[in-house]
Amino acid sequence: MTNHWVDLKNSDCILVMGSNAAANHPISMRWVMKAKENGGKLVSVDPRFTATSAKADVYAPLRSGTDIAFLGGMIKYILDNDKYFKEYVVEYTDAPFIVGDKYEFSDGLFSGYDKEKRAYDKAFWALKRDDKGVPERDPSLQNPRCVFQLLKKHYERYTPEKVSEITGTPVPDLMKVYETFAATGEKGKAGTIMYAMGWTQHTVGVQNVRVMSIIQLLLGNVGMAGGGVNALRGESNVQGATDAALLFHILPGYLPAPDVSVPTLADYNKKHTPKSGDPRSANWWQNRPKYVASLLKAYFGDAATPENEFGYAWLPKLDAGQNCSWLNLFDAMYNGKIKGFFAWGQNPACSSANANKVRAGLAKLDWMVNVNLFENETGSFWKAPGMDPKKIKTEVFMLPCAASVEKEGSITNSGRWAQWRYKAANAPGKAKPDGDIMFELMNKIKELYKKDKGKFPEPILNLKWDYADEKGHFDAHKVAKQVNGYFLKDITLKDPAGNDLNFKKGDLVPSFAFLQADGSTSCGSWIYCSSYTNAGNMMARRKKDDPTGLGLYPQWSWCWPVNRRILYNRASVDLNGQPWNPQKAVIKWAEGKWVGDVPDGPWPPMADKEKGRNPFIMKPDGFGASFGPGLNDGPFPEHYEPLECPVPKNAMSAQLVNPTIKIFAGEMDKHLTCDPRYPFVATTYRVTEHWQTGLMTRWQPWLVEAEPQNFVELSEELANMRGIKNGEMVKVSSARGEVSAVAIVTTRFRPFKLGEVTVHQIGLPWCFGWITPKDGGDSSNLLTPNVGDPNTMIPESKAFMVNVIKA
Amino acid sequence: MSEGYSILVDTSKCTACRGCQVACKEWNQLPGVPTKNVGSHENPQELSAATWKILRFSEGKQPEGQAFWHFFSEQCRHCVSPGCMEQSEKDEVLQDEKTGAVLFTPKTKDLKYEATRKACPYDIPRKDEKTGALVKCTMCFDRITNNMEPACVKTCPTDALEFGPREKILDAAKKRVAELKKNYPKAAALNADDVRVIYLVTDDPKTYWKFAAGK
Amino acid sequence: MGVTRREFLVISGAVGAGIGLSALGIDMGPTRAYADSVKMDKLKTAKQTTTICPYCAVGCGIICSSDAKTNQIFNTEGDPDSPINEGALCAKGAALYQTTGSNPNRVQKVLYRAPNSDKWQEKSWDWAIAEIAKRVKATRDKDFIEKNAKGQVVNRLESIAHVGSAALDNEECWPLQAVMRALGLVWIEHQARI
Amino acid sequence: MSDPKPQEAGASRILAEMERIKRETPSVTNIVEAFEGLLLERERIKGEIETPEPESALTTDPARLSKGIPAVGRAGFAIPTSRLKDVYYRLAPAMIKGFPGVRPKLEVLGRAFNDGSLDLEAAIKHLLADRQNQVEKIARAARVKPDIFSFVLGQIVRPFVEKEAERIGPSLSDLHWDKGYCPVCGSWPSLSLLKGKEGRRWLKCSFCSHEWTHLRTACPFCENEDLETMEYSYAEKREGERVEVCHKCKRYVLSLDMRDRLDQTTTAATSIGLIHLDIIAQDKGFVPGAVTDWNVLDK
Repeated sequence: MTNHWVDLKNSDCILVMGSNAAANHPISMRWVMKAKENGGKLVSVDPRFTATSAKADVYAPLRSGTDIAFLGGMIKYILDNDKYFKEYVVEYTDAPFIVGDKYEFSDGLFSGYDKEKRAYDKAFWALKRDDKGVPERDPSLQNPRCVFQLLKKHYERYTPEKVSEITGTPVPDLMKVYETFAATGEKGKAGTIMYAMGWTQHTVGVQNVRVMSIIQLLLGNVGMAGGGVNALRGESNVQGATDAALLFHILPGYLPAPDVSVPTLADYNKKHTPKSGDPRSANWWQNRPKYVASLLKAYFGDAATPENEFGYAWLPKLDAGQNCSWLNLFDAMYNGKIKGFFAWGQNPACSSANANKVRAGLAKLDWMVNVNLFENETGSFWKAPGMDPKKIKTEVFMLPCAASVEKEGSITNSGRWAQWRYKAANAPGKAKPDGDIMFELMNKIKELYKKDKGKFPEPILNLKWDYADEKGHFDAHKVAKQVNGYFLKDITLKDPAGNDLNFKKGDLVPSFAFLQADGSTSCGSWIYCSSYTNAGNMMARRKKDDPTGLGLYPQWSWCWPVNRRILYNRASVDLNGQPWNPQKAVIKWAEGKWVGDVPDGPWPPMADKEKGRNPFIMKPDGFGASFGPGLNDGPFPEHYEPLECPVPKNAMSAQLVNPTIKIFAGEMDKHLTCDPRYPFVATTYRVTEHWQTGLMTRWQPWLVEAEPQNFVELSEELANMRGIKNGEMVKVSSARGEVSAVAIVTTRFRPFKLGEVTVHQIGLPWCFGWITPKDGGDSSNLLTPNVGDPNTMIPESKAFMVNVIKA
Repeated sequence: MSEGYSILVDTSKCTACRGCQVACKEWNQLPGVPTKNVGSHENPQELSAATWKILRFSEGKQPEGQAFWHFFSEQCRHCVSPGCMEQSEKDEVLQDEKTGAVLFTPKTKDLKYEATRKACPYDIPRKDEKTGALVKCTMCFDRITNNMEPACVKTCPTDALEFGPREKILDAAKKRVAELKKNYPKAAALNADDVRVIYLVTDDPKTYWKFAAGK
Repeated sequence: MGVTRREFLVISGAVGAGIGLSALGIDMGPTRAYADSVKMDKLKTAKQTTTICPYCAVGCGIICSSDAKTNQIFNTEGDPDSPINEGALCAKGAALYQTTGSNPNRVQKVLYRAPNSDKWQEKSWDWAIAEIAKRVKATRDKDFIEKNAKGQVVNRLESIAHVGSAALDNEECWPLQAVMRALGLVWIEHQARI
Repeated sequence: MSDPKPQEAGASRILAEMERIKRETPSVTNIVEAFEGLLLERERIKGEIETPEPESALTTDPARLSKGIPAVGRAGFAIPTSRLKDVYYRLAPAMIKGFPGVRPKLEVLGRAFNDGSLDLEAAIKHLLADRQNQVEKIARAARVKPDIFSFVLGQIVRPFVEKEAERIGPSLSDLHWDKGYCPVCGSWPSLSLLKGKEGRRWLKCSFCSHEWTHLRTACPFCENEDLETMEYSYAEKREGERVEVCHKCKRYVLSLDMRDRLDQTTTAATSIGLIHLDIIAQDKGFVPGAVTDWNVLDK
């Protein structure tokens, strides 16, 4: 989230699309309802009429996988009707930038496409720059090659009629949504978006988010209270686990994972440190070398020296273009390339798309370590229905861990607030906190490598591993301090005003502005620097003052980066630093300084020609980007059909599906489009009573009583067609698998009219699994396809094709 | 007789989280029963000795074609003149003077089950097969006589349930109906003069639950 | 200028030092007797701790009460001071205590499933940690890739994979990724990817 | 029978609370009865005080408040001197009836007020300004023990102070205050109340009875937030009545969970029903954060 939960109350219009907040983030509705009480509008766009829709002022249905068409139509509406916030668009976004001559778009393809590689050469999309490297601009927005005009041209085709033919949304419903949301383009108004996996789990997942980001930039909603682009993250600490880089492609703090193209730290810094020729661009990532050196010092401590490039050589290097993400991981496992496996607090046998392939893969392992609170379908895969334990060699270590209230530490919510939690009780029986488990395991591994030399022992032996308290137990405070970072020697630095600041060896670093590239500071994750300082544990703060009245609560817990509660807040003020909306001022330039939220950098407003900085400080040029030349599938979002879709032709172009997706081709990687055997669109979702795969909630009797069994929701029309009565058992099948479910025949799903064609859609939850409850059914992820977004490789679990028949 | 208490159920604020249904079981120590999904999120489907409160889900199309999904947290209405009580000859069914709660005593095993159930305009009474007695919501009699709110009211996260002296609740109902009428002309407080559990609806009561406004 | 805490330390509620109930002529016998009886066998002492809900990422505050003697949680309730949820909780959050030791289904012992076996065996932590460490080392030493096909130095391990965990604390996620990277793993993924 | 007078409505609420306390905690019956007449009369007097015109209502300075400075402070309370004697004579019979231990001294005081040998106005000024030795000097001159004298003065000013706090309180409700002492007068709280559906904690001022919100999990007296060094105790089956202790500053506050008490409309006598918890805490060596009229126990 660029903003945060409480801030929803400040919104004039909340669009809930690609999420179902009332069911899955119930307490967020507290703030949504407050916005409504204050006169704000709630708009729900969803294939199914949900509990959120039931509370909305405006509801519009759309077929799964057609969000770009829907929102592309909104861009056209905004531009055609002059609903955009002109001053903001001209001054703060890339709309005036001139795009290079090689950029073209034709019939669904951007220029630079290589059919063999299924990839683009992004050099074709470069901006025109002057000799200093500063983008050329036309503030009048008239140049036909400026981003604004190209955007207009790109979405010219997205007429309401065309959009309706793709999405199945009746034109009047489309217009109602467009009018309601576009009204926030007025100066002083703010609209926001609440999205979740309904947008990301698509082969156009990133572009779904981008198309909305473009709308938010056009309407001047980014940086504003009650605005922003807000992902509702689904797990209590999925934000923190991402920040900590439990992902193949990054190191903590969103530093790119090293690959063979950067064998040395010098190479790494050269490649990954962006440059800007514009003195008015803050270009924050120019600080990257400081963050990397400090991270390496946190990893390897004293063993990291300038001479050995702080141990950079000890980090694993990916091959060029090697993608080790989820779907590839389980493909490798299925193909027998993975021998050992840690499933640490996760249940991929139910949560992964094409779960049958995952389950088959688990049987090919030599050993698995499963750390969890409850028995689950992953750790016990060998006794699942259809498995013959005698034929499965995989050894499984099931390690019982402590629950959230049985240990101490912080978690980071969707709004980036890192909140500390305390230990309330001991874990039952022999269960242990995860921290202790990993601490003991690594100690043992270090011991083995010390004793019998093994392969490349340096990173193991040199890993700084002093996170125990005096009793030998894992100590969360020690790690929290390491993540924040230390000064490693006495040092004198300057504050922004130029005054000397003296720091002692062992002091905690008060802000990432003080991190160094020479090894004199350590920091486990630069974005968490200032979370735990000499003044104490900022994440444990519980002070309730709210000076802006906007619900920022600056002294409640701590928020990354540097306790900034609303990102890009420099865009919430005009060139003179005065808020676009004085009633809801996030920051304000007054008497030579900023008041309000922590501003995006210390510089004065942009009107100061010398010291002012462009507002989007994380972008090399400093502007909000409608034109995204960095993504794999194009600089503008374009509608493509899901890999499995109900139509033989994309109504927009000759490209049926995203031309850059990776398609697996093994015997368990089937996918079928327009196949008469699988005629219906399907999507998956969650229910209030169960959480994710249900691993925790399926063991709780009252929650199971309320949602006891897998179900499929389908329209009355489809039920009639298939002779299915409400409450009957049905079989839902896809090219990959089959599940049994109870039919819920509902008016909340309606057939979609795509021009002359009628398309039916169904939906199922993915919270069940064979282990419990009895007769609960199995995971709907047995149906979903293992194809991912070309940028993130997040699987397309939200749009695929199935059949439904009476069981 | 004192004015007693009332519960206001504002369906316009309910998001169907089912906290009330779970809280009722928790406080009254009613077991979770094995259920089957029979084509609805409504589970369990029937009031019973183990279930005194059910969140009813009801959906359909408005005449203009727009979908609706109504949530209705069903329970005993604690009528001012209870139909069930008319079946009572001695003191099988009691109406508490102070609170207004309508209570089934163990002696209800002597009542005719079918007739008593029929006499209830809202189809609430159920028979406990083990003891033979009739059972239903007690308005959390043990809680309210100890100065505590009913368990369902206490748990509601969106303040859709409110408990208090009847006069105050009637007043709140009136005010809320007036407010809701601005956007929902059909907004109404169902049978407010006759029941102590007053439901606020924004649509035809039949579209919430077949017995929302009585048989 | 602010007020120092010290200035307020001198202030107390009643004016003056207060007067004893006995001095007023009130018999304290019955109350003391009741206090003694409570102390004898009815006194419970509890600790309050704040936590954050482990389910979705809204980050609702919860207050846990645990008995000082048994160290068991006996009550959880929404934290009224949290600006995020102001004390409200959904059905899952309200049932938090069912994830704790009160739930009989929690796994409480280390379990091991041997190759081709159809059952779990109970094991000790020491055994499990030692055995896992051995397997990690054996697999790593056997499959470690120092150079790729092109002869470039890569120093990575592709035969062990890790998934999880968005349910851990930040202070656990960070060392977990450090361990996995130190071992040379590149298959490191978690819930954010799906 | 209905009584239109607000002071009677207030008094009957206190009476109802006292009945509840006696019912729930019979052991404190004699203490409740000892204070009954006094508390009721104080409430009646408070009800009779005329509310000043709205324009004279105090406006609070948010900047001062944000620095932790109370809106009025004890010395800032306006006490109408002309009525003090009158108030004493209204309260004296109730005290004489309830507190046999100080009966003779009350008679001595009564005479001193009457013949003008004791400057009541000055005594109260010293009292509010915390000039203990001045108060003691006046007491000794009148041949009354200082603790009795202070107790009586406290009873006299209380109706005025509470009335004043009721008037000022609403202007503070939207302003941020995270201190453990009263934002109106700066006194420590005598009671912690959990209220509303969500159970926010309200602290009740031991002097002016103003209530303000405070963190559930922090010690009001020393701002300790270390959860390991605080705990609360209660009698089994009386979970809503607690004594919350801080091991860091060794102080305690009594606490009542009002969420489970629907018809509790006053807390004037509430802490009398919790004296058993005072005893338990004081026996363990904790001291009350604020001294009240009924928490000074035998050593």
